[in-house]
Amino acid sequence: MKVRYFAWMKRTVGVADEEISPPADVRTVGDLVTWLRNRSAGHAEALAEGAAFGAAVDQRTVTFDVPITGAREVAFFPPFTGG
Amino acid sequence: MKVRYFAWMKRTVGVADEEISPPADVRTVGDLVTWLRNRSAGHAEALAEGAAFGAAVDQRTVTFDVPITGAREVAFFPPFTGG
Amino acid sequence: MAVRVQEGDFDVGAELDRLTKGNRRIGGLAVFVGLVREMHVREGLHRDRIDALTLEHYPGMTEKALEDIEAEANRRWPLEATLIVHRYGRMEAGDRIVLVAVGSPHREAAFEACEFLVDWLKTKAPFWKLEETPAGEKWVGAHEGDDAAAARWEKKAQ
Amino acid sequence: MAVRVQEGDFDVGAELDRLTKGNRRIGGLAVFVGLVREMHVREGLHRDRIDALTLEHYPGMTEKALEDIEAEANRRWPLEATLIVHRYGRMEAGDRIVLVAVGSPHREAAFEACEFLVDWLKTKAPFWKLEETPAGEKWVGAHEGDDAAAARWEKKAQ
Repeated sequence: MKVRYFAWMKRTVGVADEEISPPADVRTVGDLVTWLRNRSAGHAEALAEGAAFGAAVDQRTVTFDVPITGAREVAFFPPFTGG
Repeated sequence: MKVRYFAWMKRTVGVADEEISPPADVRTVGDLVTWLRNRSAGHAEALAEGAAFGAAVDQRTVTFDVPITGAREVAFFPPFTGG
Repeated sequence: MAVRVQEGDFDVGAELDRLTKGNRRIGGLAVFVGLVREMHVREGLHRDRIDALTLEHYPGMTEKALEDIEAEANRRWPLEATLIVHRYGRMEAGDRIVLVAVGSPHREAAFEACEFLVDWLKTKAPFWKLEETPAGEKWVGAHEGDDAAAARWEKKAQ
Repeated sequence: MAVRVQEGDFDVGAELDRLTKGNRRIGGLAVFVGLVREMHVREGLHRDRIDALTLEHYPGMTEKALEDIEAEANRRWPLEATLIVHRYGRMEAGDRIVLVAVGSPHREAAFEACEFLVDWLKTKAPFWKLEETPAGEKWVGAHEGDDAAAARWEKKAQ
């Protein structure tokens, strides 16, 4: 599974994307956030509890209770500021 | 004083504009309407009581109680349908 | 601020470029282009298609009325640029009739002022539409919806 | 219906001509052009002028998000033509960022749908603004007003 980071989260994590293989008990986006925090200090900071960020599974915005089973790509990003 | 007619009122009156010299007791736009009705059957029809038309004095929209004293140009027209 | 009444067509891209050029304070540009729409009207047993219309106006008064409307928009909203171009004469379905453009630092003001200008010019500028139907010419009656749309802004003025 | 995400500038006049060409049912075309606005921000003792920004986006998801938003507008209003062109990459003050255009038989629908599209794309399309200030780069925080503007339309959906 590919994880992608955008805007300041990308700078904080230190990579734009990475291939990961989380264990089977990482079922939802929220589970994945918790699991990713242990990968590095940058991950822990970018994905900190209380930080305002959103997620997409296979390029559709989702809430954190959505399962990631079978997903090819999960993305994390700060609130959108386009337009 | 010049009087101008627009849209279907112009066709009904039969002229686009005309020079007039109303008597001194024709003081307001409303007085002028009443006075103009006697000029021809076309005038009477175009300016009939109850017909929906507006007026301008010197190219500004006015209500019928506005005086015409000193006016160079009075215009009558149906409701606007531009845009 | 600019107002133009002309018989010929206008170039939307060129007009907007000219309007915003060199002004770096405009964040949002709201634009309206009014077009001649092909219409079908039922007149007794006939169903007529309207393919063209002629816009009559009151030269002199038209410019004054549009300038008044534009000035009013600039009083109500913090605008950086406003433009009204209105055509008169004969136009066919698909042709452009009117261009209204409003630039402001903020998009909300641009949208509101643009809608205000369109609503007001329909009820306060001396234009009259004469439609060509297969059965002959027909003057367009005032549209009640236009009066209602314009009236919205009267209330806000109080 | 069309959505485009591109690095280069767009030609507003040409885009609008292409959008409405041959469609004689469009009476009103409502357009929004978003521009990079020169801004002044106070950061501690400094007053910085922002002259340029870089728009990052999420290729693939951006197009999907814009198509979803466009489809929603077409469900809510009777529209004849819709177009969203959004740029990414580096832009300077005065540059165009986004074009939203909506054609409808009636101007009210065109205006409403255009405003809806602009509000929604600001909060639902994956773009992030990085501003260049003399003191360095700075990610733009989400604007509360944008959430409020987008929320208007959520209520209307019920």
